[in-house]
Amino acid sequence: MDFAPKPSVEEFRASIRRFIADHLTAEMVERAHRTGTFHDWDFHRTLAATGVIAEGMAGPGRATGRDPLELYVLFDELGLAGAPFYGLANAMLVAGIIEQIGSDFHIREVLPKFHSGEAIAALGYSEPGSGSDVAAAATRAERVPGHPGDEAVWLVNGQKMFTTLVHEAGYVILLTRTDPDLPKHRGLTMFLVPMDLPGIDFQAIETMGGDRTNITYFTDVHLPDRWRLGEVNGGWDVMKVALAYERGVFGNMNQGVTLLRRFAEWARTAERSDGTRLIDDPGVRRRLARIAVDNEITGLLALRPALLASQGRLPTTEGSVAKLFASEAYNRAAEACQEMAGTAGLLSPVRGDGGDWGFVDLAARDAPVTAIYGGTSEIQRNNIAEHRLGLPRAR
Amino acid sequence: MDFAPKPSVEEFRASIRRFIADHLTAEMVERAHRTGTFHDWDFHRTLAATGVIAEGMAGPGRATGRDPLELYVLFDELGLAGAPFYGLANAMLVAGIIEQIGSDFHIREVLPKFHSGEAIAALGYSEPGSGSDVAAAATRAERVPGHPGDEAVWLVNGQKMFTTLVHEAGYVILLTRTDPDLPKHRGLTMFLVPMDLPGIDFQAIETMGGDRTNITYFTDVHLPDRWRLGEVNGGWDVMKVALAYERGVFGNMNQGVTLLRRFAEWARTAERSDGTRLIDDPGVRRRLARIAVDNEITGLLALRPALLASQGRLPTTEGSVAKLFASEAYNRAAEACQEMAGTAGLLSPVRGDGGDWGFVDLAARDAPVTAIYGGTSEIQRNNIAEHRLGLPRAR
Amino acid sequence: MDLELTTDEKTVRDAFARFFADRCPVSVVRDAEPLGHAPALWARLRETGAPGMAVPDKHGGGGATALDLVLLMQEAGRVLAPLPLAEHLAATRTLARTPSGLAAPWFASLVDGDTVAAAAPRPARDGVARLVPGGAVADVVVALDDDQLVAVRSDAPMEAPPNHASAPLADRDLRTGERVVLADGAEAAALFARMVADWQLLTAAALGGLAARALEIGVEYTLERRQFDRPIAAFQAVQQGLADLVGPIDGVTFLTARAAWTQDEGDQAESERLASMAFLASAEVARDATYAALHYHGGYGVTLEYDIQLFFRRARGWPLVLGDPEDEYLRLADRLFGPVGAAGTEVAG
Amino acid sequence: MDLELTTDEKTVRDAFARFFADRCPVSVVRDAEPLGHAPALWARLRETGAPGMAVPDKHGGGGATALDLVLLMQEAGRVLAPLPLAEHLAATRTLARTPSGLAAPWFASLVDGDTVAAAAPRPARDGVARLVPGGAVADVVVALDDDQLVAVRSDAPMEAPPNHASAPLADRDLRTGERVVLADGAEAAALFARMVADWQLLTAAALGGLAARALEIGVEYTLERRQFDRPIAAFQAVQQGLADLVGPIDGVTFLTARAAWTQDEGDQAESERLASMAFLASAEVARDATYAALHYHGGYGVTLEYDIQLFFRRARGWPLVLGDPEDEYLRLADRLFGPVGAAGTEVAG
Repeated sequence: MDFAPKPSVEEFRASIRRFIADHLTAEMVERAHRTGTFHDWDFHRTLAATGVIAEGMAGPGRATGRDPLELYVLFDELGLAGAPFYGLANAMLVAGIIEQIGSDFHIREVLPKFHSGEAIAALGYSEPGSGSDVAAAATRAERVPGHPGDEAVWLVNGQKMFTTLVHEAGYVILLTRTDPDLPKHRGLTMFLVPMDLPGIDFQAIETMGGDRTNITYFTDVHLPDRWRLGEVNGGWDVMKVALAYERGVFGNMNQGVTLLRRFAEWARTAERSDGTRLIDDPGVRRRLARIAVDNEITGLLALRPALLASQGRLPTTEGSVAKLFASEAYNRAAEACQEMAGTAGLLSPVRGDGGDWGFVDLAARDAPVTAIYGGTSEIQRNNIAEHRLGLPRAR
Repeated sequence: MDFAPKPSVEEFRASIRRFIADHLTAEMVERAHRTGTFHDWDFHRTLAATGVIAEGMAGPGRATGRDPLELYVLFDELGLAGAPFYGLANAMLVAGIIEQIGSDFHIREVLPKFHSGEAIAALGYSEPGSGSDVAAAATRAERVPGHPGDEAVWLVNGQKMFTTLVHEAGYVILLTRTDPDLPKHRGLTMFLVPMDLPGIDFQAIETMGGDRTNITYFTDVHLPDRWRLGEVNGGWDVMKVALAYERGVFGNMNQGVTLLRRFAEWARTAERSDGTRLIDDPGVRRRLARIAVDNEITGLLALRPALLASQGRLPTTEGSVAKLFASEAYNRAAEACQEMAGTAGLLSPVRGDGGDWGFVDLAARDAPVTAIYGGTSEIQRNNIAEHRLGLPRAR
Repeated sequence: MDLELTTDEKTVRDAFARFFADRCPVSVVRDAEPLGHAPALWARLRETGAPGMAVPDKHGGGGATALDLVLLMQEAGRVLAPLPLAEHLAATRTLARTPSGLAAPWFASLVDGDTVAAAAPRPARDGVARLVPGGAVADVVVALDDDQLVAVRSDAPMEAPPNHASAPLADRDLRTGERVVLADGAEAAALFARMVADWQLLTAAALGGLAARALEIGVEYTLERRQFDRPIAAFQAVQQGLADLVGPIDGVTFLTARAAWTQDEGDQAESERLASMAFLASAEVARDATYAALHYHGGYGVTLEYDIQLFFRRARGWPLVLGDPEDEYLRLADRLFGPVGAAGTEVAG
Repeated sequence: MDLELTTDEKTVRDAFARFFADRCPVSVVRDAEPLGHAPALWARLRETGAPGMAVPDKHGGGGATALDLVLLMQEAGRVLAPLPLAEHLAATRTLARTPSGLAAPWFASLVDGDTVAAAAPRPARDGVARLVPGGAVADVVVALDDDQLVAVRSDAPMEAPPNHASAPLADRDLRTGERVVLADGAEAAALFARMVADWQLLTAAALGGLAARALEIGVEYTLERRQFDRPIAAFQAVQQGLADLVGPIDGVTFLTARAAWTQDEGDQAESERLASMAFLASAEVARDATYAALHYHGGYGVTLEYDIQLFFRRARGWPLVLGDPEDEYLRLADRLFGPVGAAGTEVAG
């Protein structure tokens, strides 16, 4: 075992920190929180200009590209700095999928837009009727009868839920049902859909944690076949690729670190009713130390899938293990911080004043969603039980 | 709502306390812990002589008898005093079953022995292959061909697990399979089996908490039909009666009360390494207060089924709700006490020295079984989910 | 001994249940955000006499038992009624306990509900009661100012700092406005402790109602929401999580009622101890029940469109105005084991 | 950066895994109860050189890295090896850090394993080290006696008070017997802290191995045990309970290794901080994993016939010899945030 940071990765980390120091402004962070849109075009395009999206991720299917560990560090640092990075994560994810299974057309026409930061994408997997059960997608894509020899055209009808950033996106990657008669996982087809096609509409959905997401409606959208990703009825294979990218690399699981840091800093100045400092209260100290232990473990578990990928291996359940632990620990930490802060922990960030108080309230509002998005804790436990512990499938 | 204790119940409680003060000796308690046999013939017979078993429990099917609330108090007080009461609980349970569905023969020949304290019974429900799934009992009872007109005789073969007190019992109440071709719950028949029949053997099983239980073997036991309880293949109906008695009345769910009382008493004299008293440590105080809250809730929840029965109503899921909360809370309390006690909490009771130290170790060993016996916490949650919350059956 | 409501108690509960069902659909709660106060609902409530319930008949009030008040608060909690009700009831009950409170010029107006009062559950510092629940909308604040228990009438700010529960919190200056001293010294401390216990009791009841309703919402949603070709309520993991909430919710319901009953029976010390316990346990189960119910909503749970997030935020916001619950556990320990350094007493509980 | 064992490390681990598989079946653990010491197993272990591993080569020891010691202890923990191994290793490592320890007449015998040592993880009081783990069987005890770190050779009592873990605990008088002063004053305190951190690290490793094995036992049992016509491992409630243990077990494995690696890299302060964390987290997951695995055994879990109760008791008994874990959290807080009253420092972790 070796816990020495890889010099190349640390060098990259230093460059990311410099980039953040140079380009991320307090105003960008504030605007993201105020609007709930965790994407900033200026920041995104400046970052894309460094080539980080174009370089992509090295891996078994791709000799060149960034070390997955560096990408993990990228998102970790962006997260710790509070930078709006959702657009970056989606762009890199969809660029990766296109590289791996896109057509020449996609690679020629679309990929450069992601690489340059000109466009970002939204993810159209979930539907009102299918959240955890993504493969139950019901959004219909039917082949429109046409002249033989013409490019096939699909008629798309349906709704996608939790299409975060669709209101900023140039494209949405769309899981559709093309054959309802085939078994659930076999009748799906994936498309890359330009948002400027007629018939696409969306509506904002606000959340308790302040994030904006959207519901997106597809009504008689005529979609030329060239926008298809992968095989007809091979959509689940594309999903698997997408999930493999998503799990463990393109995220930020160490939210507890920022929370602890800010809380401990605040607790050094905050007074209890008897005039003593919060940080000197044994009950507070004990709870903070416990959060620190959880953070240490989260950090190591979250590193593992990236490290495996960096070694050219395929992470399997390691992402689930990390995500389950991280989100449950973050919920424990948010709850403890809210209780320790007492009345102060109730005060919400005042949007627009540029101040940064309210981090406890924000964490308490934000934590629950981490145990839901990207697969609920129950789904992660099922996955671990079945694929790590070898227990029989129990649905 | 009315939280005033019923005068008749409090009068009975006072009489039980007097009885305990007069008849329960330290040596009886010590012997029970030393042997793991929580039954003492002297204590049992003296208690039976007060008429408490013969009086039985008043209820919908029985106009006379003790208020179920008084019986709840009886077991509560016996539990708080550390009296060995398992034999009493079993005797009252089986006496109740006999009264309700026994034949004239049972009522004439057997019932008086339970009433007088001459005999106690063991419960033969669980088997090596059926614990939570009691209805899967495989112990076979087959009708032996005989002369027409003679009393039928059953040939019994099988094993029963967790037959606590079988080594002291005159009878074992035995759930058998009489028709393997009928659906699981329909092919069962209950018997009352005299322990002196040839072919019955048992073997002690020791437990981590110090309780002795047994496995009981039935090998070609010839059992005359007069020992049958209820209808042939009607054994599950008898089980339901038995479980109704068991749940909530004949138990002691308030083990946390004794634990807290003893711990707080000890913590007033115990010193921490810095010479301060354990009871003055804020971390200890906070945890003890939390146990006190759980105890208060346990007490109210545990009272409810007895109170319902006392009002002539039939408790349904109330016993499950109480048992689940009580056993989980007791486990939390035992864990907290063991941690608070530090090294002292590791020391086991030294059997035979009459001293009473080791209560923390004992609680830590004993607590886990409370979340298992009488239906695991998972079984209780299933029951509550299905019958209280109206959720679909999920097995 | 009876753990069920009497016919009379059921009548009280049903009346308030009907009132809130009619007058406080969730749209009222939403419309009242962010201030967390619905004056129209309060006006309706005045018609029922509820604002004066906590004051004895002989002083013009409804003369309600503590148990009646608990029944009222449980129903208010179930619908998240955006009113400073626990605060008003605790404050008026306290005023009615002192001659100077009864003599206050606005006492009758408080009983009538024309004027709103708020009990500050934490002692003031330097003459300011911080983040008083109800303080943003109350005309009168009852608070402990150093060694005096005071009632101060001044202009309600009618705005609150944005907060987790969308509750009408505000700092209130106790040294400007019309100040009535209710008690001094040890008497003030005792009356304050009693007021805090009343507030804890009423808040516990509201949290118990909130938790019970959150569990119902969780059950309803999981029965209706289908994933993997069945209602998610059919998954054992979901069932067991929901089943775990029943005991604590039933338990706090009984415990809160017992605390109230004990006050009605006149055992003040015991009632204060039980109120503290009921408060702590109710806050925990409200926290856990709303977390679980929200979680089982999946992604929908955190959207503002669904009601469960309203419950989630109030489950935390209502009790935390008293501060860190660990501090309350320590105060409870003082009641149970005597203060730090005290000689042994029998363990209560 | 690599979270997997190198080939060399795998060789070390596999060698010890084989040793314990061959030499320490569960019958050895059972036969060693109640004292919790298996001299024959110790004799076999001497043949591997393990007792001297913690001592540098130049002093005649095996010169193992801290990580090697962790690998040894993980395997020892998996089989519940009834030996005072963590205590002996921590004690000998400490002796080798001081000239007087190296000069002790029995130093070579300790390295050889002919003589057994035990590190007392809590400071002595009035010259007596209380309930020293391994103290019932150790010839030499290393302990902090007021302001001196001492090694004392005296007769091992060879009996222990009956205890939860069937561990060879005993009080040891530090002022009779052959006493070697290893260090005084601040140096003694620093060396003692280092010894405690070593003991925590090694105990964390043992607890991590114990927890991992307990989870395996739980998985094996639930796959085999059938109820309601299926293995109980097919019930989602059981599955989710088992799945919850994986993250904490993997996590403490990494954290313990990182603490060891950090010591090997020479960052002592950081390594002590990580050892404390690894110790606390391992104790918790060992507690939770053994509770769950025992619970899923149903009634069999608490019978002495099944092995899981052996794991359950040691999961609690091994770490609790250090005392209340909340006190250790407070000491950890001192490392993280500075002592109470200290001015601000950057939060580590």
